[in-house]
Amino acid sequence: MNIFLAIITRDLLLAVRQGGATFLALVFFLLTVTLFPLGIGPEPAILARVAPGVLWVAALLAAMLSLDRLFQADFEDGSLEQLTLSGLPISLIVLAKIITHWLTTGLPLLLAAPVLAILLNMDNEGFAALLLTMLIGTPALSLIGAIGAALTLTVRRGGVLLSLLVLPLYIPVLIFGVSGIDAAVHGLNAKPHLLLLAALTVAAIPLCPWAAAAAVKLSLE
Amino acid sequence: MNIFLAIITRDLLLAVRQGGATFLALVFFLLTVTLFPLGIGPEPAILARVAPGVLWVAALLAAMLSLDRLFQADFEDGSLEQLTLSGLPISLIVLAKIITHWLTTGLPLLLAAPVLAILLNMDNEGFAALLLTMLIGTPALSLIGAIGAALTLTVRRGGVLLSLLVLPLYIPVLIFGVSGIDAAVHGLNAKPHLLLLAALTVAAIPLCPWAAAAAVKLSLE
Amino acid sequence: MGNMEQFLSMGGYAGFIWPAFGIVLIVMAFLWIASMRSWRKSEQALASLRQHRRQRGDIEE
Amino acid sequence: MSIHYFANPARFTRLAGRIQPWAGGLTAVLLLIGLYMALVEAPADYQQGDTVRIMFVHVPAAWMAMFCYTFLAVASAVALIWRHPLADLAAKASAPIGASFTFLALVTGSIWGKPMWGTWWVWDARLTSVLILFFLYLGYMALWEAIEDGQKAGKAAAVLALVGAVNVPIIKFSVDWWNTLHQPASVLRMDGPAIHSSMLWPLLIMALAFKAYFVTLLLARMRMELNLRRIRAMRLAERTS
Amino acid sequence: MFQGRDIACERGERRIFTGLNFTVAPGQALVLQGPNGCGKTSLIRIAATLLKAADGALTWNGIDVAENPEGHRANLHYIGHQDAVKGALSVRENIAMWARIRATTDDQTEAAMAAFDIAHLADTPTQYLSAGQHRRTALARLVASPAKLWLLDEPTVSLDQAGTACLQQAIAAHRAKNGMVMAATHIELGLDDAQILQLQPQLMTL
Amino acid sequence: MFQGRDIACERGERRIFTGLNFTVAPGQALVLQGPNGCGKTSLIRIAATLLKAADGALTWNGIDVAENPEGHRANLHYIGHQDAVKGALSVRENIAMWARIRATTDDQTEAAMAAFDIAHLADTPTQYLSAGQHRRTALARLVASPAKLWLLDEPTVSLDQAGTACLQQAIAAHRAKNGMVMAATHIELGLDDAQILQLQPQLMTL
Ligand code: HEM
Ligand SMILES: Nc1ncnc2c1ncn2[C@@H]1O[C@H](COP(=O)(O)OP(=O)(O)OP(=O)(O)O)[C@@H](O)[C@H]1O
Ligand SMILES: Nc1ncnc2c1ncn2[C@@H]1O[C@H](COP(=O)(O)OP(=O)(O)OP(=O)(O)O)[C@@H](O)[C@H]1O
Ligand SMILES: [Mg+2]
Ligand SMILES: [Mg+2]
Repeated sequence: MNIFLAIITRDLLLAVRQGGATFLALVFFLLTVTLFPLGIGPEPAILARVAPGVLWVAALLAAMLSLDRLFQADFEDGSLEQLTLSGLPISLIVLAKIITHWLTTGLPLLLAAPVLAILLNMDNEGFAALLLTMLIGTPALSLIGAIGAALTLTVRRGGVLLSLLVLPLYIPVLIFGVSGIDAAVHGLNAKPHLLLLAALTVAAIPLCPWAAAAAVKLSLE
Repeated sequence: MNIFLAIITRDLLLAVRQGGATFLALVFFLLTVTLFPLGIGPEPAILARVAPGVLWVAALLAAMLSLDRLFQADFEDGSLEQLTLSGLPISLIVLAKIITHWLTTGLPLLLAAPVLAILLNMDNEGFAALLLTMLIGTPALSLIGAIGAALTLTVRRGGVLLSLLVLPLYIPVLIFGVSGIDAAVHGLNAKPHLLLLAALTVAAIPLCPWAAAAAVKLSLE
Repeated sequence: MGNMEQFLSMGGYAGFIWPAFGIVLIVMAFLWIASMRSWRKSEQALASLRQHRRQRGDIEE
Repeated sequence: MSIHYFANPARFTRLAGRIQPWAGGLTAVLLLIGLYMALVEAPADYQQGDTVRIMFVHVPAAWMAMFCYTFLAVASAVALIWRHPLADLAAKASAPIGASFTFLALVTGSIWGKPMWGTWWVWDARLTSVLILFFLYLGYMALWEAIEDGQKAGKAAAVLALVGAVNVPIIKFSVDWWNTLHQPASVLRMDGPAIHSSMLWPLLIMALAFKAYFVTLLLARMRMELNLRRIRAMRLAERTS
Repeated sequence: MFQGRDIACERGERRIFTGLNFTVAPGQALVLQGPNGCGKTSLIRIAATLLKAADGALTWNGIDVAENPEGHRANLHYIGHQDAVKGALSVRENIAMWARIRATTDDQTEAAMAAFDIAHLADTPTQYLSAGQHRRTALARLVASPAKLWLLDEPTVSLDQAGTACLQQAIAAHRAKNGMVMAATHIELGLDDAQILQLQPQLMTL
Repeated sequence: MFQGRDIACERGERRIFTGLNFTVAPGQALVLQGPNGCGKTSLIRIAATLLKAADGALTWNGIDVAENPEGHRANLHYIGHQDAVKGALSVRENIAMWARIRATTDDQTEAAMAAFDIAHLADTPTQYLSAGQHRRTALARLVASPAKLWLLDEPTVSLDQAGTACLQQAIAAHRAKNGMVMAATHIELGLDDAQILQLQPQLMTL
């Protein structure tokens, strides 16, 4: 447990030191969302209509882009093999890193989403659902993403391959996330969507660290 | 001139060997475009309305993501400093790399765009304009992006910082690109938009390699 | 002759049906040929490598 | 017979050598019969006209797209859990075949869609999940390509295949869910007319032809991969010693 | 007592060596020598369980390491080609961080910096260090948290004579406390009565 | 003749050294020695114009290098800590590629591989090489395309004795053809009558 916490503290410290990773993932989210009104024109009705989708797609991309930080830096400078020699099972090391990833990526996105929703003129009814789906869904993004990040570790410049592996796996999160918000916007019951999303996240908690650990072990050989 | 061509051949060879970079930038473009209908729903009319914007935003993101390949790998393994010692001025080395980047990224995006336009149900009138704006605009993406890639060279995991630097600079390309297509779709004259876009690209050709070279020189110190 | 034309026109949908069948056959044929060719090439390469080694008197695998 | 019975590559090669010509011949014969029945014998549909003939390639291709992924996932599981040395190769060999069939299902479906729905593509649940399946195949093959060391690549790809296999039903389910919420139930009705026996036969024969095609190519590609693996080991040893 | 029996190693589908035996007793040092490419790094990584042996077994006091790999890992320090030093953190932070991750109760960070003569750099971010200073920071981990077995892969790379002397002293102190050392090197390490394991190039196909 | 006069170096807002003079005549070798962090790497990178000197001037046959830096760069080979070797390319491809990029008319790739005894690895992707084999591939660049001045920063890292001997021979042959060598090292390089430049740690704040 001590080691587990030590790893999380270390990763948070590094995130803060290395040019504020937190701040930057957020900025990518912000920028992508801002590009949309520029791309599709400023009509409020259309923006409101596409807002939940754009927000979730941008969140997906921001989370995915920050994934390559997850193991790569530690892998390249030899820290990852040192971590596996700490005596903690690799799946727990992976879990610690997933938690840091969520704290530095998912959480800021969650906090920024309402502001961007206002910019996109989203219906007021959707705000609670937006926050809830993001709260439940973003951990799944970090969990699933860890598998892709681990698989592409030994691949030089794996960033784009990472997206090919991870984005298809993200699609259920996207769909349940958006449909939860849409249901709320249209005055329908959002609960079934939220429950499905929660089921997804809960199922990912034991499965993903295990699969990612297998992939990490491979790339250290 | 010999050295210039030698660098381009080398980079193309590496692109082919290293897991088909070409193929992957393309796939990212395809995937992002696919995410949108999943996010904003399948209604053909709405999709057609947002198609030019979505295509250009996705192209922007795909080009930007492949930027970190531009100098980073060569920087990390010491090849970049060896290249600068080849006796060719650094700005020409940068230009060679920009050309390779366009050949492996811009060109494939250009070729894939019409297929995706069909998926997004874009109006038939827009296809010619789509191809033209992409042909004129994507070189500008590679040129401008090189500056960002060079500036973030010494930044560990600079990917997100890169997007923060580059995306704002991409906005004019996005706006002129989309408005060219929109004009064509609505039966208006697309020519002024295309000319503005071309002016942008032409202006970037001498400026960007020079600025990027200065940044590269800095990061080697 | 008219029969043939009628067959080829596919009730006015020739522009859809023939491309559909065409692309299926093309893709399947392409993959078939590519697979068979690379398999044969690999057999030859292995055989020549083995012979080369036998000539040098190496122990096989 | 133990699970490792066929692990002996020599035994596999012998067996494959015996089956492969038969499977190849069967493919050719079935395909010829199937095409004749599909294009000539089968009647045009009273509603869809001659376009219904596209069904005879579209539906078998769609079936094969799903079958190949199942095969790939099972082979990957066998490779990871029992470390069966041929399972890796079977999974790798089946991926391009599956990807091709998926591509064909998409293209023939699109071509069919234009006359039937008046558009090449709609974001219908079934169409969307096939498109995503296509991406899963691409990712699987790209991962094999990207990792140089064959053994590592095999294991990494197997992990991905299994994760993908868990995800396929979830995608299917979620896309269905998503679609029912947005899609105005107008254009799309896949349940269509009940199938006549005059249409069932060509369909079944084409489906069998595709299966035989799969078996033939699978065997050829597995033998190729096996050869390449041996060649690489021999070359590397030669160079470095 | 750390032993390897009949170890074989495969890399890239080739056998690098087979039938290798070694023993490191408490207080002992084992030096691996041999030409480039003979498998020194591979053997050290096998001993650290970072690489799987194609054959053979490692035992720790007679018990197979495979039974409790995590326990074995917690018993050892591995210094490889890569320094595992973060440029954004200072020398002290780097060393202390690894001590914490190894669940060290008695943190020896200051002593470690003194042992490798980098105390004056304690607050310098490691990205500003020269190659040798960087290497010393990595080596300081050995002293900062205790471990019974040290696995060192060419530890003197980039070190000057003073740095090599620091390392020799650290090794001597470790062995005096019944520690074990396994080191691969091309140059003379100057260890007292170390056993030498000479690896031969013996590539074979499978 | 390559000269540096009154060179000063600043890194991270600190002076590393000042007033440094050196001369390398054709056929001569200059060996830089000194403890970790004294500025050997920095000096070599200044000589390669990869780093700007805070003060002083470099001259090539009496002409200031700053007047035509590209020409100077084309005259030299620099081997640093990083090997500039691509894992996806084979040994031969790597060496030939650099020869082409240096606009070599008379490509000596095969001779270079022979000189460093890696001809048997010619078609192996370099990602499968051991540390020493990797280093030899980097060093082979020196022979594959001619350059008057060799700048070597700890060139023997990871090399075994045979590899070091290859390098010594290559340097001797280079000097016999009136080539110049500047090398930083911690171990004895065994060069005939090399000048030695001993750098002292003289850190100062600005
Ligand atoms: C790109 C577009 C299309 C895709 C990706 C696609 C995909 C599929 C798939 C995956 C199946 C197999 C489903 C199963 O057996 O569970 C299927 C079957 C079928 N498709 Fe398509 N399809 C497309 C377009 C069309 C069109 C335009 C039509 C006709 C209007 C059509 C008619 C059928 C029929 C009749 C079946 C057989 C249904 C059954 O066995 O229950 N498809 N398609
Ligand atoms: N990742 C790898 N994949 C395939 N082969 C490898 C890999 N790493 C090393 N090898 C090969 O394994 C052999 C042993 O490598 P190893 O790194 O253990 O040698 P070493 O004794 O440490 O050599 P050096 O003195 O050069 O560091 C070499 O022939 C090398 O080519
Ligand atoms: N990028 C940098 N920024 C700031 N300071 C640096 C940087 N690189 C090196 N230094 C400092 O400059 C000094 C000289 O470093 P240099 O790498 O030239 O030493 P060196 O003689 O090569 O040492 P070594 O033998 O350890 O390789 C060191 O004190 C180091 O801390
Ligand atoms: Mg080694
Ligand atoms: Mg140095």
